[in-house]
Amino acid sequence: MSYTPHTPDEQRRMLDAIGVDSLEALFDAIPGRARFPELGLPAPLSELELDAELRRLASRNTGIDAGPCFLGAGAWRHFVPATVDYVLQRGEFYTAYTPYQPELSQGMLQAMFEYQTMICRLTGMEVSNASHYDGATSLAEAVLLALDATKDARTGIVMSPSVHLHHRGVVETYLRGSDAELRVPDDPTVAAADLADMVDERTAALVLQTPNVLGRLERLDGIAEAVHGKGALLIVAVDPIALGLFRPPGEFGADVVVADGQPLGLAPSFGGPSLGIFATRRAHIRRLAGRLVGETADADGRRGYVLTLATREQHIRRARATSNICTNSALGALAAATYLATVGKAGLRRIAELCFHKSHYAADRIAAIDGVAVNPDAPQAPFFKEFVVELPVPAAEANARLHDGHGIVGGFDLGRFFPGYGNRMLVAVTETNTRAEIDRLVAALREIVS
Amino acid sequence: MSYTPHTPDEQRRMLDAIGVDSLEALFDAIPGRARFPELGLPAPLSELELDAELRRLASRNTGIDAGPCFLGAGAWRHFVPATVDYVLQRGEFYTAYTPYQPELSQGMLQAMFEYQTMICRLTGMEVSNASHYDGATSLAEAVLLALDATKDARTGIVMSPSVHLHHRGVVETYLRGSDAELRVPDDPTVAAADLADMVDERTAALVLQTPNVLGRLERLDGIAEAVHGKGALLIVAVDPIALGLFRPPGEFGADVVVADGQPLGLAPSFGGPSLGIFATRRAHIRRLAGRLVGETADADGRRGYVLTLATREQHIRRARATSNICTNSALGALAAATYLATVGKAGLRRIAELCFHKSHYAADRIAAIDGVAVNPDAPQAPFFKEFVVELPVPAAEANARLHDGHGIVGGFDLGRFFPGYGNRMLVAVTETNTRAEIDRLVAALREIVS
Amino acid sequence: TDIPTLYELSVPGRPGTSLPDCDVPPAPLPDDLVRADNGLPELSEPEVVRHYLHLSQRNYGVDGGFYPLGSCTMKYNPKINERLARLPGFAGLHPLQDEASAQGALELMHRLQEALKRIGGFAGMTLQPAAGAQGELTALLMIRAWHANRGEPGRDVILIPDSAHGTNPASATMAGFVAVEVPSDGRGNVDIEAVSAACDDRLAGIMLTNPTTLGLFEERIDEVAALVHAAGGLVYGDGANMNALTGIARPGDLGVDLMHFNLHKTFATPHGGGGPGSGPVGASAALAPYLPGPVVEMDGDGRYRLETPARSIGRMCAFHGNFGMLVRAYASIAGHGDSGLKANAMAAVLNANYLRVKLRDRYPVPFDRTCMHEFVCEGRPDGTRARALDVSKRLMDYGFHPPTNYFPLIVPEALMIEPTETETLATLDAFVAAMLAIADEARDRPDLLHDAPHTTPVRRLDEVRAARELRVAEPGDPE
Amino acid sequence: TDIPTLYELSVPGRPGTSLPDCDVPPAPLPDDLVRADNGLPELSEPEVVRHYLHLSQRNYGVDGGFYPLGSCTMKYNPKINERLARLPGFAGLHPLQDEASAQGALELMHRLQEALKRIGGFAGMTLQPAAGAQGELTALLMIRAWHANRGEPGRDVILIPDSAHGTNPASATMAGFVAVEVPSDGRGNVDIEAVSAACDDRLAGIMLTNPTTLGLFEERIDEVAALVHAAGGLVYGDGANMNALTGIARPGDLGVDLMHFNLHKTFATPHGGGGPGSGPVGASAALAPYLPGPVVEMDGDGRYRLETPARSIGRMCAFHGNFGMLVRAYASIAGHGDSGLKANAMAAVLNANYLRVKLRDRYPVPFDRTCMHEFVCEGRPDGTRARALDVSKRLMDYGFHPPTNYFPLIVPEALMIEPTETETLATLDAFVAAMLAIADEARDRPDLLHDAPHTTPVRRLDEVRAARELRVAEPGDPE
Repeated sequence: MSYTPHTPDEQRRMLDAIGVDSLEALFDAIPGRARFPELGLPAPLSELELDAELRRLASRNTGIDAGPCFLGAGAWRHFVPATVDYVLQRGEFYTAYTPYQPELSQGMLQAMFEYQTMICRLTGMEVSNASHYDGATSLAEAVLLALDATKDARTGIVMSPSVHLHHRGVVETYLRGSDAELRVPDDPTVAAADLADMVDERTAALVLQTPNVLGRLERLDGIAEAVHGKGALLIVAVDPIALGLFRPPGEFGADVVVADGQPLGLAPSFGGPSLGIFATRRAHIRRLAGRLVGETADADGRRGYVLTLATREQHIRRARATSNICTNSALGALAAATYLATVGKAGLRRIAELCFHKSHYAADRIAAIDGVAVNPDAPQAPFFKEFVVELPVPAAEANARLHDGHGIVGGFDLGRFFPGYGNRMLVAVTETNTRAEIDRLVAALREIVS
Repeated sequence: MSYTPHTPDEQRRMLDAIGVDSLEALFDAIPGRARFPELGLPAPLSELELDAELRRLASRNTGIDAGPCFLGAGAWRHFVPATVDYVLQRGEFYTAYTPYQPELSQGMLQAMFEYQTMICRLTGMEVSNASHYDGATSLAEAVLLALDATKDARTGIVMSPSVHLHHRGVVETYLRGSDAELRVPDDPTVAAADLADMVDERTAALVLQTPNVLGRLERLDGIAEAVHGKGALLIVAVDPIALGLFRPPGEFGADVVVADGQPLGLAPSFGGPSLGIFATRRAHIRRLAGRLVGETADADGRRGYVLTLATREQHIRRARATSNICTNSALGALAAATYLATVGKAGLRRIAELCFHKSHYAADRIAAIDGVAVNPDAPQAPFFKEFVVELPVPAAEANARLHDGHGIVGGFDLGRFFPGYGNRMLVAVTETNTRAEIDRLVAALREIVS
Repeated sequence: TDIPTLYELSVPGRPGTSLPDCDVPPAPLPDDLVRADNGLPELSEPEVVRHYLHLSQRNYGVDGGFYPLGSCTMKYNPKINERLARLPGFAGLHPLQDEASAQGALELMHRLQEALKRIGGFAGMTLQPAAGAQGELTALLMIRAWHANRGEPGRDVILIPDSAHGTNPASATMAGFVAVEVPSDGRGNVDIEAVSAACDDRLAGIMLTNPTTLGLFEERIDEVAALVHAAGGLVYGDGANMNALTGIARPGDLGVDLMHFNLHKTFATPHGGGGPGSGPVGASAALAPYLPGPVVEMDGDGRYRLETPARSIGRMCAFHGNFGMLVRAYASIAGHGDSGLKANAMAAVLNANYLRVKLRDRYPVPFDRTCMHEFVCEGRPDGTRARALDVSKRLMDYGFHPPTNYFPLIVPEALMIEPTETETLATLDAFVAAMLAIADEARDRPDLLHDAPHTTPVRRLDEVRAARELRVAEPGDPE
Repeated sequence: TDIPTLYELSVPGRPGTSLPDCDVPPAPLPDDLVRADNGLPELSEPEVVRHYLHLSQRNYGVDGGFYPLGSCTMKYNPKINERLARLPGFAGLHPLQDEASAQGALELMHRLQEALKRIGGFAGMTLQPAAGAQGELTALLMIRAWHANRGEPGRDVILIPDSAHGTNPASATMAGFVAVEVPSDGRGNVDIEAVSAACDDRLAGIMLTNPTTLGLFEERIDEVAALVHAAGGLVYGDGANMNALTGIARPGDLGVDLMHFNLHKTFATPHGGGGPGSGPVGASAALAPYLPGPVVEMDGDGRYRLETPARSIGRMCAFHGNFGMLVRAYASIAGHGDSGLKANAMAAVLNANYLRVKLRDRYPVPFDRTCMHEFVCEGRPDGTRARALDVSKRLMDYGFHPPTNYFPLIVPEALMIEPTETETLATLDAFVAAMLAIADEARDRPDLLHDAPHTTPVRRLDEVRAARELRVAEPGDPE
């Protein structure tokens, strides 16, 4: 498979114009000992062979469309309107670079401007950037923003233990270059208000997630006031689907709202590429990491869009940039924008309602199984889309039996995240799960625990 | 699922502008007894449900990509470059109508002009239309053209018995409206020269197919001269892949060349939509059925393309049109054009060579099985891509065992076409079949007949 | 600027697609049959992609804007349908596979047959015709066979209203009939006296488009059907305009014996720049045995099989019809159901009437009554000398595709306008504004119309020159 | 004319996507948490499709034309790769599934790891970084951890040439280092004296882009690596320009300890209008234990599993990296093999040198020696007062995307031109002709440049106003 177009004759004419004898001569500057190595890669495949080979590899994976699936924990099966991929496959979009030349990039720039607007409305915030890599890196950048915004020697970050563990891990990695200190209590059921009490005058930010990694909706009333009272910021990670129905963190005074955008029209794709959503207050706009699109006018006064506040960014400010981010997830943001525009106001609300009702139906039915408990630590707390099931057997064993005996992909084994949670699984139910699928799961669990 | 956009308020404003009270009132002209029937269709599905339902139906079909496949007989598994579907999915192409307004349709018109050019070069002819429905209807229109071109009371059509039986069937149907008479000898192995001898002064055309329905390449030398000597036309149906490597009917004096274009980048899709290729001599251009694109210039002298010779067509000439065809297979022609442009001169030749060599390898190996004969009626005749395998058991039985025991889709049961051929199958081998697949087939056949 | 053709871009020896090495020993080629040059161009894949992207940028589809091309029903083509038709279990299915390995496809076809029967009010249905015109031919050959079977092979006259599509008379000729034109009356209906006069023992049938190509419901349908049936003829319905009637009225209930559907009009399968379409034909119980084969039947045990009807006229295309289009149409119907199909027809009729009343003061509407899904006005605003073609070309400068021009033939300077149900009020209002602005221009600056379009990649093209020079392929001899 | 925004198109109450009925009994909602309005727009699906089609028509991608944006490597994105990445077995895979049900994906990742190791000359590889800049940060955190683990946490200086991408110093800062700039010498290499002077016990390492952003092979790579290593530092390679070196030289053989690849540059995964990319990092045997986790390991029995390296710096993103991009990059590498990758690099370098010699008489090339895959010239032809920005904007009128402007910073009025290997000679010649025509215009009609572009949907945009007004969302309060 090759896409280089030159004929031998053309190659000769070009070498003559350059004034060298051979292609090899173009590389004389390279130390001879290292020049033209054997790489030892497998023989090249034609398109026909490549197609067959990758189909073979793909067929060895069981995708989430293969049967009932109740696995979530940071990536979910959601409805993706066909419009999304139609837009993504437009070559004008996906084969373009970052819109440095706005006159040739108005399409992507306007799409990003509209994305920013929709994210602002959805989160209740004032400014959205044009994307981060994923929810975890959005969160890490939010923490760095908070450290920057509260420079008066604040180095503490208080984080809820029910923030997604992988997202916490990325924050930890990103903080390796600083002297900041991450404080996370052990008990994943700790209340938000108790976390707010941990905020002190050395704390730069409190980080919460709602719905949290156990599916629980946190109540945010009064939290921002308490955190702000200590001079710190409130960072809230959310599930963007929940924002179709539930009050956004912006209403509760959050300073930064982050999310993983995968539920908004992106395939799970073994975890990536995803989309990092990042929204904040206007006060922090010059601390924002990543691209930002602004509206302006052209020489004739016509409306147009450009990348703006580039002075924050690495290609201008270099070592003093707000972040090193360059390539982000523009196409993921385009997917999310197309998704949000397609499902619209009523659609996202409806999808959130379906997730809510179906997950509650599933929780109720599972709770009725003898020996099984649902949300054992907080049976009355509101939850969304995901809930904890405590079994009399290890979750890993239950999952294996669900898969092998019933063709069901079970919930996430919480023992992978929390010590002592080996008998607990996080069950995710979305608008894509039918009642019949849920009933199959319930019947299978009943059989497994009996 | 609904794509109507009106809000109740908009609907009201529109009704007011029209001056009626209700939507129902717009239909007062319809006899009351028949107005607003209950159709009794199933309840409507949302996109999410529709997707699940059609995936379920699709999963009950075993496609040709599911395993080794040696089924052809008029539709084949061939390599389709990914460029083809990329072009087909451009909304500017597939959501357009027939290019009646050329200023807004230059893209499709130029693509069709280029298609016509490539078909002319490939077939060795002078004029190609912009498509028919499929190979069978192309052939039927070719026969009608011949009847029209030889009006001096000629009503006879001599057709080779080794023309695809379904294509012959469509010709028979199309001739139901005329007094033409189709003469087809019984023996599918009859030589082309003997068929030419059947042409007399009442004959409008001789119809041959090469490679024929048994895979054999017909030798066309001298045929056109003999047919023309009797005042009739020579119509030749071809496999367009074969034209990548073999001399085209145009070189042998054919008057019309037709083909089914499915091998040129179209999915088999359970038989349709396909593409009817139709090329002829300039002398017959005013008898041509279907759309024809011509080059011209605009008011400023710039090159452009239009539909031309519309005076042949039904929307102008009505009852005296050359055909009733209107909608044809423009998108299929676009697929074929993209395919031909992508594989190009060397590529189509290479694909044809691979089909040739692999089918001969398969034939040789199968012929070496005890009790099995390959091309029993003409073991020395040249063939392309397909060949006849005579088994000691019924082909249907062998196919069932190939499928159930070996996961192989076997060849076409020729007993469905020819009486007495129940033990014969037509095996198709294309560039998509690997040697390993062929060897699997050979081993399986050996087991079945032993 | 010009887009170079594939052959102008071609460079001898340009490496193109990579293909697999030959993994078997080569067989000797029959040298006398091998050609030296197959005549195809030589381009790299990136050049091919750019070429077609550039061409697409010079093409206007309904995804790009309003396309009120009357009688063509340019409604939105749902993106989900494209995805469904490409599922490997559909697109990868071979037409000659064992029925056992294609039960899902056969079930889909069976469901579509049943749905179309219910929508049209018919007893039998074939999905085989590849387009509307082929559906017409199918039905006419069935009419022919029916009369022949009843011992009346001499019935050779088909009545066709003067407002009919050209395919109607062309199909009648292909089916061996004599097409006899019937005038329209002052309300745009078929002239009942003329029909009556033609009702003799040569009458084979009548082809009725309802709604007519004027966009009007044929008000005398009951009388016409009664006359024709009484005379021993059959009533054929041209279903091109069924988008106005889905869930509103069933042609089978109105005396229609046979009718084709255009799936690419009524059920939103894409037009593809000129096809592929699909033209299923429905038939009354009496005519059903004549349908082309195969059709899909369901056995008692729920298994589906292909079967040819008892008195079938034969086969209309190589396999089972344009299955890919059947998938899309089935998806549309399954997504809409009774209520959705009815709502579609109502919204289409609402949109058309809205445009009619907004435009009729400047663009005269000759048969001005409540229209169905489309209407025909005269494209010479306010009695100016502007022509329908000028108005159409000028519309392009406003970003709209023109309506159908000069059809039906019975309206001078006809503009046939069909907005379809998927267009918004905002789009309709923008179109009205453009049409009214053009009417002003026709009065004040007629040159603007005459020289239009001004903003398209090419200006008005010389069709006479094209027909005279007949450059229908690039120069360069065939091998 | 303006394209209305989604909110301008939105109509209250417009029906949008249909969704399933709720098939379970509804649960009581926590009313105090429910919002009244989620603030999204209301459009019909056809409106959405048209909107994005219209927007796409205002966007220039490499599928639409030549895009010589230096350092960004805008080569052809193979269409087959898009299809492969969308296979249900890849796109539909959940990142937390049992490894047993994802063996094909893990095998693909393992093969890609191995291939990248061979291409770069490294002992270890992580596929996790989501982009090149994240790859830089990854490597710098590894350097930090390595020094700390060796008991030298005080090494806090990273040397960075003045020609480097801005991501280099920004990443250094994020990783907690002090970025110290090193000048370039008269041949465009790093100034060896300056490096030598900085080699002290605060030295953590150097970040080298090779070929440099001048498109030149760093001729003193061996000396630099020797100096840095002798001083206890590490050599980090910025792989942004690896498209010149695949199959030509392995950075690991040239003393590079760590390097990121840009799969979206070197291995033809699409840029997506600004991402997603993918920035795998290769490491020498000494550094490999510090790679972020998880990486894919193969067990003795041929099964693949995810594992975190012993001294891993931790996790760089939520799951296993941008898997969809890994599929595409793997497909590119598998399709090319040794010979193809080498041929790519050679053709890319051939194309760049061809443009260099064709343009240098009018556009001065400051470090004029044989370049690699790109070169930098001054965008002020013949010493006119034209600016690089003017030349760039004027190029748009000729149908070309401009080169990179004003980078690297060490060349005045820099135009950084990278043609890539997939462009034809005909395209290069057309680009040269445009550049030479613009040079003439700069002399004869400077206003043409200054007012350019003239043919784009918008003219030159006011970036100062954008930064002053900061309209970064449509007006309308958040709920």
